[in-house]
Amino acid sequence: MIRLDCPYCGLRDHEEFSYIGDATKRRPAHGGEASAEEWFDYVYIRDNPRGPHQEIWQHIQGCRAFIRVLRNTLTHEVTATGLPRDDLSGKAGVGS
Amino acid sequence: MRSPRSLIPSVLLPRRAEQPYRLEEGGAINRLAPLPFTFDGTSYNGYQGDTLASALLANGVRLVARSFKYHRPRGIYSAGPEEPNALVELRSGGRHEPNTRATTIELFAGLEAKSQNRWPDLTLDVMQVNALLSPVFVAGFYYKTFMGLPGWRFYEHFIRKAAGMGIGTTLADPDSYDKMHAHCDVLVVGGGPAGIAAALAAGRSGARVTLLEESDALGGRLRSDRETLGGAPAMAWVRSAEEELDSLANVTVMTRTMGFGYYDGNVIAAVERVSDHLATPPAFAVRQRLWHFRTKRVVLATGATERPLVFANNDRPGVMLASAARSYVNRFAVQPGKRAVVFANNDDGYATALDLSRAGIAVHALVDSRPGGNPDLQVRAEAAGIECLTGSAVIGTRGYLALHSVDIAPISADGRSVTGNAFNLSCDLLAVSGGWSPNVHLHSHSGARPVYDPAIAGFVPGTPRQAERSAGAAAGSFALADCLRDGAAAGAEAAGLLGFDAKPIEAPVTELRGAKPLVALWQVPGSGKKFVDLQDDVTAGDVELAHREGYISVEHLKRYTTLGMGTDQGKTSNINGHAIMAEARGEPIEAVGTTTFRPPYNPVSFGPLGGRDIGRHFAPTRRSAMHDWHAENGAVFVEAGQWLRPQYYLRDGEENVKSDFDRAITREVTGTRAGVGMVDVSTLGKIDVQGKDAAEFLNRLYINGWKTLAVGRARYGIMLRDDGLVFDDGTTSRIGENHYFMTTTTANAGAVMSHMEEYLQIHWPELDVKIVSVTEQWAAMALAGPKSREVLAAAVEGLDVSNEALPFMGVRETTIAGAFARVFRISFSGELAYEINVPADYGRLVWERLMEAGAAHGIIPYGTEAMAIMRIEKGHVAGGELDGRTTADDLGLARMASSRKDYIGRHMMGREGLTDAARPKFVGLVPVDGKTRARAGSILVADPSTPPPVPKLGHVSSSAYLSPTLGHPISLGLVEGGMARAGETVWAMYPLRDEAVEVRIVDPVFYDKEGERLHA
Amino acid sequence: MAEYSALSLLRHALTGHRDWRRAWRDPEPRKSYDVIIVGGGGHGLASAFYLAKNHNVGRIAVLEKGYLGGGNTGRNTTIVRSNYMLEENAHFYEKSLQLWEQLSQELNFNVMFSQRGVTNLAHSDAQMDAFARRGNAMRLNGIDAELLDRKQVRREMPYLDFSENARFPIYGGLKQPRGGTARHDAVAWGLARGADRLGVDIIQNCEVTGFKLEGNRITAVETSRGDIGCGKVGFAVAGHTGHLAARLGMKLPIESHVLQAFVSEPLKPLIDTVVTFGAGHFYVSQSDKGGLVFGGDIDMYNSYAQRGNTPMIEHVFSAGLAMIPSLSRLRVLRHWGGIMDMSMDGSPIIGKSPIDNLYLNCGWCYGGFKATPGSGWVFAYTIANDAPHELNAGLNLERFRRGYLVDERGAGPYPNRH
Amino acid sequence: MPDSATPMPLRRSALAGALRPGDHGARDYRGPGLIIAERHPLSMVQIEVRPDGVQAMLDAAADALGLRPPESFNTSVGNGLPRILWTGPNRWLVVEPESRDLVAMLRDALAPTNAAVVNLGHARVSLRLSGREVRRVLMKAGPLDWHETAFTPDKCAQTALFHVSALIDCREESTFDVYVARGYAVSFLESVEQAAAEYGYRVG
Ligand SMILES: Cc1cc2nc3c(=O)[nH]c(=O)nc-3n(C[C@H](O)[C@H](O)[C@H](O)COP(=O)(O)OP(=O)(O)OC[C@H]3O[C@@H](n4cnc5c(N)ncnc54)[C@H](O)[C@@H]3O)c2cc1C
Ligand SMILES: NC(=O)c1ccc[n+]([C@@H]2O[C@H](COP(=O)([O-])OP(=O)(O)OC[C@H]3O[C@@H](n4cnc5c(N)ncnc54)[C@H](O)[C@@H]3O)[C@@H](O)[C@H]2O)c1
Ligand SMILES: Cc1cc2nc3c(=O)[nH]c(=O)nc-3n(C[C@H](O)[C@H](O)[C@H](O)COP(=O)(O)O)c2cc1C
Ligand SMILES: [Zn+2]
Repeated sequence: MIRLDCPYCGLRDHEEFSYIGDATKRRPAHGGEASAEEWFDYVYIRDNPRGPHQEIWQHIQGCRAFIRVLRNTLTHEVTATGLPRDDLSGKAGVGS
Repeated sequence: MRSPRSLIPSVLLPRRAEQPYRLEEGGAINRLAPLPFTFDGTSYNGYQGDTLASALLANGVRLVARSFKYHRPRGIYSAGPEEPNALVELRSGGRHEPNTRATTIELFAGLEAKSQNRWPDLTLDVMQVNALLSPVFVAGFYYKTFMGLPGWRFYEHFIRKAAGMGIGTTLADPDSYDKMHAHCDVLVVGGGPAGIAAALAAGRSGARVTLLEESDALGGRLRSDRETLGGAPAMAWVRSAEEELDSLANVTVMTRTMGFGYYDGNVIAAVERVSDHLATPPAFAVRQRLWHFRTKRVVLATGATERPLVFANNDRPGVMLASAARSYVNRFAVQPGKRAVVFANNDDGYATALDLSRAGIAVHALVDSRPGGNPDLQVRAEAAGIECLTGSAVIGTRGYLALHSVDIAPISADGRSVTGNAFNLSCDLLAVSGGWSPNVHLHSHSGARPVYDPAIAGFVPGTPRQAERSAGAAAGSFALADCLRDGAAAGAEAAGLLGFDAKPIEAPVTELRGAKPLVALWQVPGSGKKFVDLQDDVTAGDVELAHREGYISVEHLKRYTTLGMGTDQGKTSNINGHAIMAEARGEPIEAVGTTTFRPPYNPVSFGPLGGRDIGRHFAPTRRSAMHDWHAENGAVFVEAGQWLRPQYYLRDGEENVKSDFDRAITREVTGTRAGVGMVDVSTLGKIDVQGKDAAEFLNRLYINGWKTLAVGRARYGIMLRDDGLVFDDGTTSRIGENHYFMTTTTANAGAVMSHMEEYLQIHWPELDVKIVSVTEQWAAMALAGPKSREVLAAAVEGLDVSNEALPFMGVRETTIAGAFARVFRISFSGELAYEINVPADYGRLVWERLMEAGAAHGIIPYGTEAMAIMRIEKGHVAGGELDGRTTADDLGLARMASSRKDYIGRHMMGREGLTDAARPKFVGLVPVDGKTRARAGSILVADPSTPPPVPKLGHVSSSAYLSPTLGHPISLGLVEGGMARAGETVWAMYPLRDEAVEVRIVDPVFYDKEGERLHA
Repeated sequence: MAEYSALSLLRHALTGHRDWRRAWRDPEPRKSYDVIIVGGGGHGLASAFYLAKNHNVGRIAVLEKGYLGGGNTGRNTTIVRSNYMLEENAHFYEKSLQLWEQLSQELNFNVMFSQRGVTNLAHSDAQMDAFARRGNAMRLNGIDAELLDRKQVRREMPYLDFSENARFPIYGGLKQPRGGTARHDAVAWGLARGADRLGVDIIQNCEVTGFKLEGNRITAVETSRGDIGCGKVGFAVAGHTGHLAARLGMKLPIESHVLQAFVSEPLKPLIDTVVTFGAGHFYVSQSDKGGLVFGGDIDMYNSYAQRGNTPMIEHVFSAGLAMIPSLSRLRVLRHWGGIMDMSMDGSPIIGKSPIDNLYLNCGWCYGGFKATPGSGWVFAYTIANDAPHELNAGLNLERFRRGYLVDERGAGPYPNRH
Repeated sequence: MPDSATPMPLRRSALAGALRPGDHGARDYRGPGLIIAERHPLSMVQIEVRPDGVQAMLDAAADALGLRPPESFNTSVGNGLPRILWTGPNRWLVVEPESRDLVAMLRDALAPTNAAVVNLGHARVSLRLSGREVRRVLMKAGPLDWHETAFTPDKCAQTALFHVSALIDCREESTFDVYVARGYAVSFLESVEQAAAEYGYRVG
């Protein structure tokens, strides 16, 4: 069971969360004139790294907040959690 | 508690009371509680404290199984979960359990066990012929043959019959299971000396400690070895330690609980065998329980497993592990034989020989493969009259159904060759020890990799990957004193790391023995079948064959020969097999490596993993506020996700059979269209949306515009995903200045809520919008039909429901039966209709009030079937059309899209693939013959006679076997060209039923195209 | 090399099987190859086999970082079927199924392809309609399919839960009689032996770590055993495609997720077909060794670990017991995981890449074992002709940008929902 | 909603007919291990504000309710008249036995703070679980640390109990108020009863 530290609810099973995915993807601004290529990149393209990965989870069974998690995709070790806009890069732990 | 005897059917009452191999005294058994049991139909007696294995041995039963492939006679080989041979079918009927290890079954009165994988019985098992064919049935032989006619399916039939072991029942299990979630600071796995010491050290510091022990009691090897601690028998120390642990409120000791898997987040899963030691679980008790331990630190004190020596015919009944032989004499007071030979490459042999002779077993020889053996211990053995043969080995055994003698010869120092003449020594017990392998299973589960330690010729824990440390034999330290010290240190360290002040405990002094290291002996010279994996009949020869054929990686070796793939997962065999491969490759074992241990540590029943989430409770059930009314009024319910919804209502005298429910559905449609009907729509998703930017938010969510919607008005909307495909639809009403009430489809209620939360929390946090799901707050009912206004008028309190006052798409608040009600004049059925929302606790009250008010107009409740037919008649899209693959344009809804704003999906919906003219588009379909239904799921094609592959024009997405309104079947579908082909005919193909229906493409709105009824 | 047959088996028995030769050679990598296939799973080996067999390409190497078949090929629940609805998938998977039907003979290696039938259970009218649409499309494509009603399902699988107690009653099912299972390891070994006999160099313990580029061409692959020159390169690395492509600065519409599988203790024949639950995630068949082999859904989070976690494990067992209550006292023997290459529409990507001489074979999700021979067959064609075969033309990389998605489930661009 | 002046019709609980008063399951000389009681009818109102409006809202709420909503996450305050629970960032739930038009009252009181005030009074059922084995029953139900040193009075939390989203509020060492969505009420009660059967339970 991966254990995620919700900034509001504390350490909880990942089963309480729903996985949203890569947190580094920024949605092109609403009303902006982003190119088709930018939209394609946002919707379809993923770095899919083997190692530290910043990702978004929603605490769906808890406070319903979306949180950002830095997790190693190779070891499943979670080294940092924060709010969606926090930048967690650099907080990668031993596992990476 | 019922007395054991009262449980026993008279047929089981003991016929042969005496247990010829039971010692007069000693052992941790209760001689006052004899327990009758049967094996292969014969009745025996054992004692409380026995395992099935010890009880069988006490009764002189040595042949208990047949091997997997060659059906060789096999006996009891171990005294623990590592048992490769003695697998039996336990219990009967719905409680039948195949492949159960006799060595871990706690004996209970009336126990029934049968041998397996033999026919007709153990002694004359006809499949023994396989043994004759064994020269052909080598590893992987089946990959090289059975390829020709009549084909694999033919051969497979026989192979499968021969393979497998126990027989699985098809009867339902009468017992129940559940789950527990626990948290602790320190979890200690294993209740031997190391684990006990760890629990004491951590427990005394005040940390929350749990100690898990798989077997029925603490003690580990101490239950079986004649160790002393502080001058007294070691078990006395165990008992006092147990008392102290019980006295500590912060410590929990759980026996009969196996930690079977070490998962991420330092979570250990365990199974508690709550009632397996009883004939049946007591009332309200479960059979087994799954535990999740969320831990801060883990101490793995799981001990070590002794391994066999690999020599010719090392599998006969009577050959067993030395540690097992000691368990049987010391713990169970059973003689596993009368005349023994002990064969070891380490000091264990001496302790074993002494224990056996102390138990009155004639030890004919102690064979120590080490040149020179261990002189100190040899002195003691010889003092006890035991002849010690060092630098020698057992190179073969004799006997068939049971061992009757062994061949012994001197071997070279490197153990590779026989250096002198063999001689034969009679015996019925051969105790072997090839050294010990630490139980690194959970350590491996946690993601860590064990490393090879030549000192013990075994794999020991590597660098921990999680908050874990191994201790005692599990860490490769085998001397009792070391185990205690190591365990205590590990426990103290774990608590210390968590900020508890833990002091190391003083370990009691142990009896010191001049220990001498083992000398690895992986394969004993000599010819004959040398079994490495007893369960899967993998021999040293098979390992060498795998090497010859290039399956030289330990992983290929495993898969090609099935080494270590049996129910024991190679606990006794892996290391020997890998070492023999290493020798063949001429590489060191560390270079060859080992395979991965995966959960579970020992096999786990499915039951506890399912817990109570099975059968009716596989998923929770969701009911509307009017559920009971529906049930009382003949509703037949259907699952809609987790909801139960009325599908149709049967009347007295009607059965739930097609003819009757077709009548009911037609009745509900015509009743509604002609007069008035009411349907429960509480399951629709409902979301309360508030905030200064609410309108802006809706404008971004939906493809159509929302800025102009006035308070008191509702509007239909379509949502896309960012990829430009349709996500969901529904109506949203403006109920206040900055206050909206949104509805979603039943299926997408949860998804839409999360979708909106994601945009608000992540993409557009600047918007002042607050949303909350109010699906459960409101009971919702749709009142539909030309008479609906009269009914509503009669029910509402002081609200003008005239067309002027409450026009189509109008929203008003009122009370009905005194309850607050929100009335939406919207329609799914195509009739004049109102959706009425009331606080759920008033749902039934208001429903009944409306029914009462409608009685005069012959109001009829209708279910999902009638609702579906009416929406098809009206050409509304629903699940069949909103399948995640359609665009707004495919569904004829593109005109709704606003060109003057940005919205989710806008930027990708224009991609060529989504605007391709060839895309099927939404249409209505009617049978040309006016009577044959084109079923949902039919494929639309131009010419029914085209041979496959047939070009496809589209498909039928929804269909009504009969539109009571139009008097013929109708369907909705998507077809290439869409309405541009109106009037043309195509064929709806349903080859699964050999149906082909010619259908005409028509407007999807079959009913009241101008919407007069809606606006009436 | 010696043919495998009952006779040769008997002959070798007389000599104690001392004369069997290696199933495939263990060559040192050469300086360069015409085609290098990265990945020694079923797809990579099949690609090499068909390149040599159908397109007589000269020097071919398969580079495998670990042991052959140690990836998803060696971890999967071995279900083989071609019951797809969408054109792009249907014809491709049917071709693959046809190749399966002759694979043992073609390889002279028994891959134990057992056509025991595959049935997907339906638990609502809507699900029956969806299955009907798929089954009708299959039949119109000339692929076998049968729609079973509740009674027929009960006749074939009486052990399913037909009691009042079932939370989601069984309405019926869609059956493909020609579907079934195969022995996963044998597939890898048979293909390796077959390719080896055609001169393909199969090089294990050789990890590709980087690439040498000239312009838009790969001139050599860097490996743990040194650089190896290449004419063309094909990726068949499944879950590892993402980070391998990253070495070329290429990003893909793929996420790697862990999917778990389970095996029970060995039993005498109990379940003689393949059946999947429709109200939860569970599918089961019985291996020739007697173990029930079963699985469920992916764990939902990106992962390169070959281990899963308890939530999906528990779901699998409750779903399994909801479907077949009598499994309750059987025991699970082992469970493990594999790394799924989940694509953004749930269908594979097999064709050309933005790099001139690089070809992609990935995005197989939970369904690529059944594709093994077909994938190798079309991938070999694509590499040899530098153009896709019509069978894989629709499964190209460009479809995501252009909007020609192949989304069987309609789940959208969320890899963990396919 | 009509204000308290107009008499409200009788509310029908989602558990009407499902609660079987009396003792069930195993018998224990110490009496039933779990006591199950429904709390009904309740007023439940959710308050949500923008981050910038929190303090103003807390002040206004304190005035209106005579009780300041808790600022620390996953805690609850009050003797029940009313009880206020933190349920998420900038989000609270006010609960009291139904006696007045709480929604209207709060809407007026909080209007200046731009808070969203939503009536959830019928959206959830609330069970009071108490007794000797209540924490063991909760251990069967959900993944939180139910230990008396960890889940103490005036702590509240949200998680899934028996796979149903639930809000749990610890009132006393052996007393918990549990809230689940109304539609799941009966199914949830069945699960609680199954889990409690081995300890014996009383429906009061
Ligand atoms: C649990 C599970 C159940 C499944 N069930 C089914 C099923 O029932 N039916 C079905 O059809 N499909 C199923 N699948 C999917 C199927 O197993 C895969 O799609 C298929 O086996 C992929 O084969 P492959 O050859 O492409 O990949 P793999 O077999 O994974 O081979 C890829 C190989 O590439 C190697 N590699 C990776 N990186 C490098 C590198 N840098 N250098 C060299 N070598 C490298 C890997 O070591 C690996 O051996 C399942 C998968 C899993 C995990
Ligand atoms: N003579 C030798 O060479 C030799 C070798 C090894 C061990 N020993 C003796 O064995 C003892 C070792 O002490 P120890 O405490 O390290 O090991 P142990 O074998 O005494 O105790 C381990 C205990 O852990 C339990 N266990 C194992 N896996 C478990 C799991 N997953 N879940 C729950 N319980 C589990 C076992 O049932 C066992 O009771 C010492 O007395 C030592 O002298 C002697
Ligand atoms: C179809 C299939 C059947 C399997 N049957 C068994 C089995 O009978 N016994 C066993 O120990 N493992 C069995 N395994 C699992 C393997 O032992 C192993 O766990 C799997 O190949 C993954 O490799 P790994 O665990 O070494 O990572 C089976 C695997 C598959 C794919
Ligand atoms: Zn939270």
